[in-house]
Formats: sequence, C-alpha cells, structure tokens
Amino acid sequence: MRREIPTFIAFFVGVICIIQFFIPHWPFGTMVDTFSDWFIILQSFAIWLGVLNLMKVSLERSLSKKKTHDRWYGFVVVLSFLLIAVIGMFFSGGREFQVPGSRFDYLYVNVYTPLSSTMFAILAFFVASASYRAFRARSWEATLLLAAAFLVMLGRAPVGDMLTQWAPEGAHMSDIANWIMTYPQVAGQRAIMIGIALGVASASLRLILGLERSYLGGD
Amino acid sequence: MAEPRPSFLTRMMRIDRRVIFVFIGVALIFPLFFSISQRIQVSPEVAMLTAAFEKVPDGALVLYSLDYDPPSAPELQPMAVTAFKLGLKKKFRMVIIGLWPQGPQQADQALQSALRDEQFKDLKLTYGLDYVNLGFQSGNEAVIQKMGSDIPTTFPRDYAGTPVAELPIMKGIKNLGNFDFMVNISAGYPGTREWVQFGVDRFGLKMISGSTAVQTTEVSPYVGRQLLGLMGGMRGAAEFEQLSGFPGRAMKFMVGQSVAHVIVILFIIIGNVAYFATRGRKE
Amino acid sequence: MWMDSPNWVTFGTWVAALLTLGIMSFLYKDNKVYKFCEAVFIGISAGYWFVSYFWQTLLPRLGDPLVAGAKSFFSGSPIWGSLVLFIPLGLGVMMLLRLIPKTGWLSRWPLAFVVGYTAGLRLITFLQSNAMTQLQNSVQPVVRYDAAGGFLAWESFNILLVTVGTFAGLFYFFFSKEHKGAFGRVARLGTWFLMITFGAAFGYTVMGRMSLLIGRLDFLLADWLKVIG
Amino acid sequence: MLSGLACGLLLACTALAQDMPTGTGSPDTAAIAAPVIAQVPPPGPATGVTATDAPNDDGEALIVSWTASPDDGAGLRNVSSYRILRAEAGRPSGAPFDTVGLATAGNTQFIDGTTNPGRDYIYVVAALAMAPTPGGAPVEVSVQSDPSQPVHSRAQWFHTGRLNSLFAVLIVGGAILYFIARARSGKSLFIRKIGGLEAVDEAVGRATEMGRKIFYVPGTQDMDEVQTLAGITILGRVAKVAAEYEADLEVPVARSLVMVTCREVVKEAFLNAGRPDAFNEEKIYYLTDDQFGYAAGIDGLVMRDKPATMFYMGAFYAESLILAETGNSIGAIQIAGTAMPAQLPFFVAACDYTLIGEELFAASAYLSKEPKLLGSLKGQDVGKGIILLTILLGILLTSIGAITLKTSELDKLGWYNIGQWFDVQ
Repeated sequence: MRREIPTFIAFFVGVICIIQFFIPHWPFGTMVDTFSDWFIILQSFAIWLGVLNLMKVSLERSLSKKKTHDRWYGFVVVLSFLLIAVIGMFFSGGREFQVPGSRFDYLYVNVYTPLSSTMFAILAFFVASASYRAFRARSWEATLLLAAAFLVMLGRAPVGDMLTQWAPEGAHMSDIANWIMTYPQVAGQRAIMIGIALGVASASLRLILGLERSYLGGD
Repeated sequence: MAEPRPSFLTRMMRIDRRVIFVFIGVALIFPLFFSISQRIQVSPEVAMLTAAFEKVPDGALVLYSLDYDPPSAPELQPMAVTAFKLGLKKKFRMVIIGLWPQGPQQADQALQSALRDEQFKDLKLTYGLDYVNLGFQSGNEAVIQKMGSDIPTTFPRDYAGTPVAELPIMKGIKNLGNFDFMVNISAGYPGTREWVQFGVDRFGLKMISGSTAVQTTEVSPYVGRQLLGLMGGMRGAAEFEQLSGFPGRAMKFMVGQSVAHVIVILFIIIGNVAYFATRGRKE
Repeated sequence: MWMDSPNWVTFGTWVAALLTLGIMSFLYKDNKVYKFCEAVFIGISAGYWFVSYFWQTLLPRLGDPLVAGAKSFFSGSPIWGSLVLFIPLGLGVMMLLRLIPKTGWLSRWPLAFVVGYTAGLRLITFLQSNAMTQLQNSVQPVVRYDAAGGFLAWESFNILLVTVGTFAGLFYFFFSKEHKGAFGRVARLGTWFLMITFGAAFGYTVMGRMSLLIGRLDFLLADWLKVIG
Repeated sequence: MLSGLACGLLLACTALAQDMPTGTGSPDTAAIAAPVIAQVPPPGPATGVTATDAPNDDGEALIVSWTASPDDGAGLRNVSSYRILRAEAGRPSGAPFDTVGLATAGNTQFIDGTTNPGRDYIYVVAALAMAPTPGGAPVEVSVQSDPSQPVHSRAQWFHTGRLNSLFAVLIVGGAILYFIARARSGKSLFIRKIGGLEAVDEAVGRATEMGRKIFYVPGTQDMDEVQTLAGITILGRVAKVAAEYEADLEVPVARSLVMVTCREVVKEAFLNAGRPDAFNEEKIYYLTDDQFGYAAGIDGLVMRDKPATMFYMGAFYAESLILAETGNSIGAIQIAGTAMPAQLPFFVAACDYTLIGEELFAASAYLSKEPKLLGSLKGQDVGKGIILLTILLGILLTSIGAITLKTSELDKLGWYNIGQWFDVQ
C-alpha cells in the first residue's frame, strides 16, 4: 500500500490535468485550478521542512565537538534567518511586510539585494574566464564552438563593425553575427527543443502511468 | 631542483583566471570615471521605438509596467529612467504597475532619478494627478487578463494603500483599452511576451518594450505588428538615450561594457595563438 | 519614516557595500569574509522566502479561507468550499510527518500529487510549445521569392541551411540507432550545428553579463564612495 | 450624427459615468434628457449588435460583435472607444445595464468573459466620444446601439482548436506505450552510447580513489519541473554506483520537496546496492530556496570540500555557470545535464561532459537498462521520425506551392502550407 496509493494519486492527478486541456467543460478546468492552488500551498508547507533542516544542520555544525575553525558560521546562518524571519513575521506590519519603508524591506534592500545582485554580477568574471578556457581550437567541434562564439561576440561589439568597414553593406561584422544567430543557431536550437519535447512527454507518461516510480523510494 | 620555467607561450595558455578577473574589473571601472560616450549606430528597433514615443500626443494616458528586480536593474533601469524622462517631457499621465514584486520599487527610483534631470528641475509633479504607482499584483498573465476587463478591481489600492477611487488620475480608467500607449520593461516571465499575448493581442494595447539582452532574441519576432519598438540590453538602452536626447547612465556604461567585451575577445585570441604556437613546436 | 533618516540610509549603504565586497572577495580565493557573507546570504534568503511564502501563500490561500469557513460554519452557511482545503492541509501535514521517521513514508502522498500534476501539465505544454510550434516554424518553402515573384537565391540557401541543420540535429538525438555509416555522418553534422548553436548563444550573452557587474560597481563608486556622479 | 438620432437610439451625455442608468418604461430604447453640452455633436451609433457563444470554453464567455459607428475612423472621426453594456434578459424592467468592458475605436468585437452559463443576456454597445468643455475636464458623449437578441453562453465538451494536440499526444504517447509493451515482451533493444553517462562509473571511481566527495546537484528548481524528476532518477543510479564504490556522496538541494524525494531515492539505491547501513540522511540537505543564495552556498562548499566529481542534472538558470566555473577551478570532473536551452552553452563550455536536452531524459532509461524504460526511448525515436517526415513533407509541399504560385509567403500558399495544421491554441 505504501506505493500503490501514491501511484494512483499521481495517475489520477496527471490524467485530470491532461483531460482539462481538451475538455473545457466543468469540472476539469476548475479541478486543475484547484490542484495548482494546492501545489502552491504544499510548497509553502515544504519550506518549513527545508528551514527546519537548515537550522538543524547549521546548529549541529556549530555545536559539534569537532573543533573545526569554521564551525561558527552555522550560528551566522541561524541568526540571519531568525533576524529576517522574526522581523518579517512580527515587526513589519503583517501582510504589508513588503511595503517600502517596512523593516523587512530595509533588510531586503540593504542585505538581500546586494548579496544576490553581486552573486549574479560575478557571472561577468566567470563568463570571461570560461570563454578564455573553453574556446580553443582543440578539435573540429571545438573550433566550430569557438568560431561561432568569436564571430557573434565581435559582431556585438562596436569594434567588430569598425574592423569590417571595408566590407560591402550587409557583410559587416554585426550582419555576420546576426546571420549566425538567425540561421545556423536557430537550426540547432530547433533540434534541441523538439528533442526536449519528446523527452518530457515520454518521462511524463512514464510517471503518470507509474512505470517510473523511483521517486517514491522503496517499500 | 625547480622545474624549468614554462615558456611564455605555455604560460599564456594557462593564465590564472584571477588575472582575467583583474582585467575585466579594470575595464569596467575605469570608464565610469569619465564622461566619455561613444556614438553608437542605432538599430532599427530602437529607432522605431523612439519614433513611436514621439507620435504619442502630449498629455496622453500611458501605462508603465516594470517587470524586473534589482539584479537586472543595470540593464533595465537606464531604460526606465529615459522612458520616464520622455514621459515627463511629453506631460504624459503615467500609471505605473509591476508584475514582479520589486517592479514598483524600481519604478519609483527610476522616476525619482528622471526628475533629477536638469530639464525637470522646476517641474511640479502631483501624485495621483500626474502619475500614480499602483504597485504589484501577483498572478502573472492573469493580472493582464483582469486588467483587460477591469483595472479598479485588479488594483483596488495603490502602492501606498490609497483606494484608487480617491485618485483623480484613475477617474475614467476602466480597462487596458483606455491607455493611449504602454511602456513595458521586462527581465523575463512574466513580461513582454505575456503583455504581447494578453495585452496587445487581446486588448489592442500600443506597446513598446525594453528587454534584457538575453531575452531580446525571444521577443524580437514581435516587433512590427505587436511591438512598436524594442530595445535590448545595455546597448539598446544607450541607443534610446542617444535618440531621445537624454544621455544618461547607459551611454556611460556602454563604454565599459564594450571595453570588457573586447578584453574577453583578446583573451580568446591569446589562448588560441598560444595553443597553436606551442602545438607546432611539439611537433 | 524611520529608515529615511540619513543615519539609517548611510548604515544601510555601508552594510550593502561591505556585503558586496565580501562576495566579490571570493573571486580571489575562499576566505573568512566570504564565508561570513555566504552564511548571512543563506540565512537571509531562506528567511526571505519563508516569510514571503507565509504572508503571500499560506495565509491567503489556506489560512483565510479556513477562517472564513469556520465563521460560516458557526453561522450556518454552506462551507463546502473550505472543506476542500482540508485536502492540501492534510497533504501538507503529511509532508511534515517526514520529520518523524516512522511516518516518513506518508510524505509520498503529497509527492505523488506534485509529480502527477507536473507530469500531466508538462506533457501537453511541451508537445505544444516545443514540438508543434517548432515543427510549424520548420515548414517553409526552401524556394524563396520576393514580392514581385523574383527568385531569391541567398534567402533560399539560408532556409535550406536551417532545414538541414534541424534534420541533422534531430538525427543526433536518435537513441535506438547506432551512429555509424551514413546515419552516423548525418548525426555528426548535427553535432556541428549544435556546437555552432552553443558558441553563438554563449557569445551573444557575454555582453549582457558584463552589464550586471557594472551595476554593482556603479553602486560601490556612486552610492557608497560617492566618487563618481 | 443625424442618422444616429433618426434611428431612435438613446443619446446620453454623462460625465464619465461607470454604469449607465437607463430610463423607466422600455429601458432599452428610452431616451434620457441630456443635461449639458448640446453643441458637441455625438457620434453615430454602432449597429447590428449580436452576441454569440464563445467556442471552446467552460461556458463563461460570449462574443459581442457590432458594425462600427459611421464616425469611427470616418465621418466625424470622433469615436474614441466603445462601451459594452450588459443586462440579464429576465431582469425587472428599469434595472440598469452594467458596463462589462471597453473596446478602443476600430474594434468591432469584445469578449465578455464574465457570463454565467445558462443565463440569457442582452448587450448594448455605446459609441463614446470625448467632448472638450470650456475650462473643464473633457466630457464623455455617448450614443447607444439597439440591444442585441438575448443569448446565453454554453460550455463545450471538446476543444476543437486542440484536435491537432490530441493527435500529437495520441501518436507520441501511442508510440511510446507500444514500444514499452514490446520491450517488456522480451524484444531486445539497441541504445546508442551517451558520452556523459559512460563516464559516471569512472567519475565515481575517481572520487573514491582520491578519497574526496561527490557532489550531486539535482537542478535548482522544484518538483513541478520534469527535469528535476529526471535529475532525481539519475541520482538514484549514481547513488547506487557510489554505494558500491563506497564513495562519499553529498546532495545539497534548493527545494525541500526535492530534498525529501532525494532522500527516498538515495536510501533505496543504497538498499539495492546491499549497503543500507551506509545511508546517511544528513548527506542530503537543504540550503535555501533562493537562486543565488544557493549558488553562494554551493560555491563555498565546493571550495572547502574540493569534491573530486560534480554532477549537475536538472533545470538551471543563470547560476549554471557560477556553479560550473567554481567546480572547474578546483579541478573536479564535472558532468552536467539540462534541458534549459539557454544554459546548455555554459555547461558545454565549463563541464567535461554535458547531456544535451533530450539526453537528460534518456539518461535514466540508459542507466537502468530496464526494458520498459528502453522501450520508451525507442518510442521517442519514432516520434522524432514522424516529426522529421512531417517537416520533410511540409517543406516539399510548400516548396512546390512556392514554385507554382511564385511566392514564398505562407499566407498565400493555401493548402500547400500544411504548417497551419500545427497552430497551437
């Protein structure tokens, strides 16, 4: 029973989701709307689980007998969490917690935003180091990767057009870059997308029909 | 004994990534100190966009939907600022919303910095009459759908909690059909694609869009019939600033961006030259 | 408002600037400051989503309707709408039973629900938006004419190129056939197109990524150090 | 303008009214005395208002259409928009019409998506013009049309616009199920090599030799993403290999639902490998739901633990390159797999092996060698074959059409353009 009932639930919910797509009539559409509501509710339950786990792991790390030098960072995690959670739950005007000027918003603007923006921003460095390392003409395939990247990058920078001013109209670097993006690039993209569609369809079908239920674990 | 020092070319093949980081960092920081700006060739999409702006009559009712968050702000904020400057210049009545929770905040900042422009020093803007910020609503494309039929019930209160019925600018605004023009600046979902599918296709909005560079390829097919213009990434923003006569952050940022971009290209060249040179030697 | 006071604004900017530098220090090497910022980031972001989920989802979608249902129950009005909510509530509780080893297996019910919902919705949307739309985009005459009926050789070549590329790419994705002989050669051509696609897409995004960093640098130099205008 | 009045229609001048009150008696045709601004010529009315049931819906919409006012884009050119008004057919006389929406000038159709199935509705369309007043706000001048016949909306039992999707599902699903059934009956199936997966054993083995950890990242998205499920299924196989090699596997995740599932899967894998005692739930833990917070956490972990092998299998966004570059900088073997087209280039550039798109979904079947899963791969191939042939046929037909009609515009190709069968609704 530990696997049969879940398998049936997945089947039932999956089939309803497919049916509502073809039958506009009540009740299928309403059912799927309800399901999506439930899914979001489940997510908001799940985060409790995640946070409890995070607290447990962090505290264990900090309180462990092993005297590692970075054990105190566990406390930092817990305290940061408690700081924003307590402020957001009790001291930021309840449901208006996100309104500019609230204490929660202050933390959001001055702590959360710089951290996430900076993490995103270091991509600028990583994209550079990855380009330098990966775009080498080691093999024919690697050469194609390099050539496409190189031409498109040149075409996107003003310097590309400056270097190709001698070329006739329509054959400047930016035109070449555009050509690569609109034709060969699209061809590869299409093959990938069609492949993905079939992969998703097949995986979904296996999940709905219970042919693949490793996600449920053992008995 | 120490190993023999690797040759210059071998070292060029294995440059420590931190060296590259330094070059990129310097390239991006340095131009920020100067007010040099390069003239850029304007793409047809941005030219269309600026022309579409110009065509909107002064005093028109314009919807601004800012659908992005701080991480995407470097590319998109300059667009928003310039779009607000044009709005102020043309005395648009501006209604601001966001489909992303942080959008309305970004809009507020953008409008404030637009107002700091020399041209608008003496401008007295009245909240609730000249512009309003209706804030964020969750629901993604469903919000657009709902705005198509009834805006006051979709946004019952503004950003600051004032009922919309008390705001003079909202008098007579029933749905999306009431707007003469719309500016959308977006970093992904929900954003330009949804506005086109639900706002333009179903309710006939006249709309222009500013997108992140990454998203531009996805939305560029809409330009023409569904979008009256499109600006993509920092470059699009800089072109827009140049055309609209409000040189700003993007034109300044563009220089650093181009330089850093060229540095990446140079490193790729160095790596390959070294690779080929050393390979030849071994043979 | 309290946070408009200059001291709070300055304090906030300093915190933001130091955190920015702390994360960037990782680029040189892992260090104590980064570890601290990382720990703050994990805690703050987990808390951010925790609070957001509570106020924006749990309360309006579950708490409020249940309270409303309880009120109508006592006033004798119909309560079917809120009775249904006991299902997600139950599933949510089963999820939390994970914490008790003996009842952990009950969390499979909500999991199965999520999996079924995902699979059902994605099955169709992917077939539609990926397969059918791409198929439709691929169906185009490879012989191109201009408005006056004149043959366009270059355009025709381009469409032919996309077609060949799409076909070859799809050949690469065939799993049940060995990539040998003529089939293998076409599949190999497919990988060439895939490589061009990846290279071009990578090259296209490099510039956009640079702008993200400009934003942070601008913050440090203009808002924090105030050395540029 | 005169013709509008001559039609005996209602003329109302209201200053920006939301709901239009109508007079007593026969409310649909009665006139209300206009209080102000006689000097502004009202526009001609819209005519021929009809309402029909919107097709393919759950019965909560009607399509209202009308013939444009003579002053819309022509004549006086002063129509700015149309207001669509609705009332229930059996309402008490004198009950007001409700505004259900506005349509800008130039439109002759409006979809009212707020009807109740089974109730009869009557519609009136008012043409609106803005009249300037001396020294005041412009005032709206409107003229109403004749009311429409009563209609009600109906729900449909089949969405006719999605017949093509139904065929697609039946064909692809049928092919997959057919080959699964065949595989189960013992037919052996050939499956080609998938580079990245051949390397799994080697990568796990290397970690064991070096005495370092293996990190497995099942994407950064939640369970409502099929890629996450594919990533978790692959985790099952990797965990089994890791258990056999006695390697140290760690799974930091970004979603707690994913954490729960991964624990089930890894536990089962260790059991199957005959080492249930070696399973440690704590090795699968949650960091944060946040995209970049998670990336920051993984970066730190990678720098400190220096894992020998890193797997990235699932759905990723911009964090893909942050993770892969950091993994690369410590010299880990990296095997990635994702069906996010935008992130594939970064994994290809920074990882040793990358499963591209569909390969991610094929991986679980490939690794398990279970007949039913292998059968589904064969079914996918048949699906691709059908798509290839359809594209080929379509290109041939449209090209023939193009040559015959001397045009390559799809709209003009008529039946030659079979691409139109695949319109998605």
